[in-house]
Amino acid sequence: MFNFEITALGNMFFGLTVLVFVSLFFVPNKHRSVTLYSLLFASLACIFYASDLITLFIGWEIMGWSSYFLIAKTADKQTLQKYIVFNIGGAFTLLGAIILIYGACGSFVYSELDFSAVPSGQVTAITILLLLTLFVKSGIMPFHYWVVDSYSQSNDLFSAVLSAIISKTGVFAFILIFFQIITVQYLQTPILEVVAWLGVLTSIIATFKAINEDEAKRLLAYSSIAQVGYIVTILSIMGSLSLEAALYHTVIHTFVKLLLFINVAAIIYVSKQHRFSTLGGLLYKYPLNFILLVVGIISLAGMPPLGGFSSKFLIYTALLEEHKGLLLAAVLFSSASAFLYCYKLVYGIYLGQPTNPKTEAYPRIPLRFYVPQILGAVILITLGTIPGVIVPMFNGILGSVGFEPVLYRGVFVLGSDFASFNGGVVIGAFGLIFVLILLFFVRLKNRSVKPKDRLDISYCGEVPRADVNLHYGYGMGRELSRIGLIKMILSRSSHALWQRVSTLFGDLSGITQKLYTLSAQNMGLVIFAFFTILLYMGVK
Amino acid sequence: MSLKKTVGLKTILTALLISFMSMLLLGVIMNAAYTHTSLGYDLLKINTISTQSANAVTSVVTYFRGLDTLGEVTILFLSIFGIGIGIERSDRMKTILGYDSTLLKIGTKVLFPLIVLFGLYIIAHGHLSPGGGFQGGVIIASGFLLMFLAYGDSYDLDHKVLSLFEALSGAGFILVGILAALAGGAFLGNMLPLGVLGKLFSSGILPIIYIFVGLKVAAEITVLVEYFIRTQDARDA
Amino acid sequence: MIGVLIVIIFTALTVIAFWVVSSRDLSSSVIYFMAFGLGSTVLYVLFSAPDVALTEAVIGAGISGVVFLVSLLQTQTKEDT
Amino acid sequence: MSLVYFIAIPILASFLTPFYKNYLRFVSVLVNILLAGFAAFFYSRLPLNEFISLDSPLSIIFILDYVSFFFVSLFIGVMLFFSLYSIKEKNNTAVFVVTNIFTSGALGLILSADIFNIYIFFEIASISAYILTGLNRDKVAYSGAIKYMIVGAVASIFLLLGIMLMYLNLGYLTLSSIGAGFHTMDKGIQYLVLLSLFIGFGIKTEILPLNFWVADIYQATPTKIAALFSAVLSKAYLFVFFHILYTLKVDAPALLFLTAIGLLSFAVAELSALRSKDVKRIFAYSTLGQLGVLFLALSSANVVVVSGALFLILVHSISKLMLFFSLDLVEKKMHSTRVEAFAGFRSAFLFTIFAIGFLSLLGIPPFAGFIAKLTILKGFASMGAYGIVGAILAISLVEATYFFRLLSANQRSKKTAEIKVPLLQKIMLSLLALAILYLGLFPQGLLDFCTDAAQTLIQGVIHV
Amino acid sequence: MLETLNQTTFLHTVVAIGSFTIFTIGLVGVLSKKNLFKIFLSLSIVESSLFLFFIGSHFEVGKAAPIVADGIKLFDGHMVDPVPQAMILTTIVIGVAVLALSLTFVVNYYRLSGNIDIDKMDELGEVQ
Repeated sequence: MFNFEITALGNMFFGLTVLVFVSLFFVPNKHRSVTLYSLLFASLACIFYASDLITLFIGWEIMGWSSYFLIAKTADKQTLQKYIVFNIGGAFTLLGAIILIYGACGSFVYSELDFSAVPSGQVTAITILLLLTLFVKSGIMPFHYWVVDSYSQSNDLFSAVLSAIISKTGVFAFILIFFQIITVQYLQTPILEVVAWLGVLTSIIATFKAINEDEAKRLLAYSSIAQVGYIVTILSIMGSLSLEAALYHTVIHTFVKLLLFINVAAIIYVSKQHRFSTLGGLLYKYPLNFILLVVGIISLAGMPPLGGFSSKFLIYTALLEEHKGLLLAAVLFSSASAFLYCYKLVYGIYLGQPTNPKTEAYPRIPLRFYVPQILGAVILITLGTIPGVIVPMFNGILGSVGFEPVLYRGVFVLGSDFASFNGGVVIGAFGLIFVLILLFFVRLKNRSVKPKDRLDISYCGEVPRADVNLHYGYGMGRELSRIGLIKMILSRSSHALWQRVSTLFGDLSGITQKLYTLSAQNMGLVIFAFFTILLYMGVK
Repeated sequence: MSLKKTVGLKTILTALLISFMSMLLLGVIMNAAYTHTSLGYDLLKINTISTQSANAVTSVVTYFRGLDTLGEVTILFLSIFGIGIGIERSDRMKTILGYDSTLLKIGTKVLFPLIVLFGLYIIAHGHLSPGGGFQGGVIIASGFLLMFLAYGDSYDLDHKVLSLFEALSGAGFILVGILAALAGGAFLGNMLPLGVLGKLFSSGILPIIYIFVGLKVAAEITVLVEYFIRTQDARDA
Repeated sequence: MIGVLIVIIFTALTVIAFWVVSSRDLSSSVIYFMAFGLGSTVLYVLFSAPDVALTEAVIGAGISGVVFLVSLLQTQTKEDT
Repeated sequence: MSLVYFIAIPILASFLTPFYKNYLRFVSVLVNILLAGFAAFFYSRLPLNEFISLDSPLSIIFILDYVSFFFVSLFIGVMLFFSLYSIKEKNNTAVFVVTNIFTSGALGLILSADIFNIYIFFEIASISAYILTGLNRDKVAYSGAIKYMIVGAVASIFLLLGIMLMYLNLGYLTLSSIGAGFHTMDKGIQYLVLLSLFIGFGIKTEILPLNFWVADIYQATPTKIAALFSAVLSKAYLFVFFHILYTLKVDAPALLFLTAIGLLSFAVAELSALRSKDVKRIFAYSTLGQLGVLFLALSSANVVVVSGALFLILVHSISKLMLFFSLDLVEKKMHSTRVEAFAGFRSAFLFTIFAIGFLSLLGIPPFAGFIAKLTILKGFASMGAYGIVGAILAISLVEATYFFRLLSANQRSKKTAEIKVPLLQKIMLSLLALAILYLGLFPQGLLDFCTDAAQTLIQGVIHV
Repeated sequence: MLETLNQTTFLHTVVAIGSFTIFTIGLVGVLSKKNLFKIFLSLSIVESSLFLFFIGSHFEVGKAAPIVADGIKLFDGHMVDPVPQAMILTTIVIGVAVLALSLTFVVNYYRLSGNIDIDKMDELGEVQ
């Protein structure tokens, strides 16, 4: 029943998992649940190295319920209920698809699955079921209902695991099943178009929701929905460059989210505050944390010198090569506006005026918090300078999935023959400019007047009082909602939709439940009525 | 309207439903021809050879379908035991249905042995004349009922003897079956000599089984009647 | 001859059954029930099934009737709603 | 060594109760161990036809083939577990006499191949169930017992009607001769006999329109007995119904109708559990749902699906034993089985047992429930019945909702009482949990046995 | 006319119709009467009607009881089939056993709850 096989695709995802788990091992964690974490790790290994659909499903389910029990240590009842209903629902659609595949091709093992003789109606059914599973796992709208609460309410360490690795299992399954098993020629293109647009829409909506968010972890949750939205969009293009772009972005996103979540976790660990409105001005207290966060922000927004830019660059070139102009415009719009919530994250925690006076009393951040962050920062910087280094690994995966490899021109250069850039040159130029500006500010710094205390800022006649909240920047998203389109996005939420579904089931259960409290006599009446009806139908 | 109050709409509806159902049932049953070949006639043919019992029904009940009777006796034991669980063995049980008229006392003193004798006769002649263990046992029990009615609280049953009696006869029934199986035949098979049809000591194992059954039924129905007549309060959990 | 007897007894049993079900006073419906037992014993004899007749007489009319009567006594319920 | 010892030994043990009034617990354990010995003895001699008393075609026949051996060993195992589990029970030891007879009734239902004999064992099992329902001796227990008796009486009326019409028009009682001659009867009578048997057994196998009384009975009876009801009683009736159905070689539209009924009862049972506030009733609804699935799978006449159903029967019995016995421990401490009480207890051990039970019932890997569900779905897929596959998965999603709501209720609410699980109970419950895990990881041995059993079930009783 | 009354087929129709009318009366009693005693009474009536039907439809004019007494020497065709009688004998005793058990339950229930009406039995269900 359990049979495994080492594949290039499996190696890459498993490598990411090992890196994340090992680095997170150092972070101090109140809920020491070794069994559940090892179960989760085993199930992830089981998913990535499965060689038949049943083993994949077993790993998928065990991951589902082991993370349920991990989240259940801190999350409240509604979140848990949302989490488990969606994840078990996703797992059951996956099981449904597996059973359909078994019905069509008569076996579960990947190598024996041949879709040539399968009627197209059945393939579409399989695709839709699998897409449902992947939408739930990667949090594509409207199935993201559970994502934000679960990520933000689970304990800080586990939300990093959730966002870095577990959301990637959806991507892995997408590549494995649509690229390797069903292969492109049997898939209907209109479905993929819908998937692409759903991905982009999700990222746009999630980005604006993130900007409007006041809590740090919820902001990061929305941002991971948006980033995975990009991956799903670029994957549905089904080209070799787009696959490489998706893989690249997966790697980048894993380490960005690892870095950001642990960074925020460190701040929460020392300040016990979640919301931007109660944080702020921690730059001078935790400078190293600030620098690491900036590295994370730059790659999250996809700005040039760091790794984020290389994956965004690949995504744009892939979209251009496939002539998806409109899609490219949408992706550009959403990743540009992504910068807003990146800045909000930096501003909310480190810049601006410290809101509560106790910032001085915050303890030092334990060194063990820095292990995953430094790992993330190092990888992001190396991928910024030598982006081509992991292209041969991706070409290995492309080959195993049956695509011809992408052009590889040395370690520094990344991109296809259509457009490419040289990582070394870019980081050199940006590095030079950065050093110049830094020198200029250092010169200015020793001539500037040091402020006596928190309130020593007077600006065009305003003299701040102690009770005024000077950290005005935390409410950055407020004025956005004045714009018509964004106001409509922010106000509507999937809560209403899913609430109606659950009340429907509740009322239905109310009715059927009354049946089960019949008196013995009415029960006798039901039995005899049922007998008479069947007798009449039979005798007629 | 008055009709609804006296008979009730629900009763009318149920009456209509059930009569429609019975009409359908009758329709189906009536136009089917009953079969003539059946298990019964085959058993009748071999009854004399295998059991030598004059009463074919008894030979079916105790021999050919002996297991049904075992099941039957278990059911009786089970329901009496179930009743016993429900009622506390408290000693201040008062007889509810007692008449202390001397005429009844004297009459019962005369009648009681006759009834018990008649019951025993019915049990013993199970394989010769109609009736058998069940009927005889209940007749004996009705004798005891008469004693309860006549003597009320003063007539006291010795429960130890009664339950011992019941246990032994039940166990005897099964042990006879097991002995038959050990002696090579099937469970409750007939390993004793069959004797001559019509004699008291004929048809091997049948009378023994019916005697065991009769005694057990007698003991149980007596206990049943005593539970009902004597119990005053149900035990509250 | 036997056919006429059976028809008469069956009609009598039907009427007794109706009384058992419809009579308001419980103890009288139990008495009707015993009568019903007696009637069916006679019928069994007519159907040349003596064993069943004896059983029905002793158990159907006998013990069931006693058990019903005594339960009515123990619960002092008279009227049927 | 005759097959009847399965029936005779427990009954003999209960007849001799006056001799060992206060050692009933140990006697019951001894009896069950003896029965387990018999089962092991007969395992090598499968399949086995045995004639009780005399002249073969005329007397009662007992049949022990693969499928009845499966059920016999399942029931003996459950009863052995029950008697061992409550060996320390000081008060109320009279229950062991009734459970002994309950065992012989259930085993009789499985082994007997004679329609009237099946009716006798039907009555034995039902009457012991009535008594077990009224065991608490309070207002609720008695009202549950009365309801159970009225509905049970209706069921036996239908069964009697079916048997009488069969004897009137066919003249034979043994299943094999009935199976052979059934289609020679007049069409109308065939339909009527099938219908009355279906209603008679349908009430007891708790199928949709006939199972509205079940939740009350589970609520009225003591929790440990409810485990027996759901693990043994309803499975025995289910087996007997399909044993007779396949012997009478029922045609396809009837089986299709049964499949539809099974699916409907699965859906309605799971739906009504959503809003229930009493954990015992929720477990009752879940049993009704699983019986719906079993009914659905057994009536498909496809060997793979039926073998999956047999596997599910075993897994469901084990999981329900675990759940009801742990609920019994909770009820002893919290004095109520409502959801609030269930949310208030603290015991890591019990929580894991509940979690394992729920996960296996939902058919979630790595527990044995998954293998059963997978085999059933694989069978339906190879039959091309994708509608049923979709329906089963959708409804088990509803099932997942209320099971996990119970889990999260316990995990995230304020704890009011700590439960210390005694050592014996702890060992036995973890034995069950290990069994489920083991079956989930290495199911192959049992699955092959289930396939042979499925073949013998579908082919019915062959004319000997 | 008297002759036709003695035919077996006529007898079987009389038995069938007669017993099923009693069956209907008893069943209506079970399903509509509110008093628990009345329900169990009608239940016994229903069972007795089934037994009457079964034994009645096995009887044929001119057939004797399956017992070898002074008159008849041999077990042969012109005896009534003994198996239904054996079955009914057992089911009557089962009927009385079940009846006795149910009556004790009703009595105990009445003593504990003071209610004898089936519709007022509200101890079970979701409500409390």
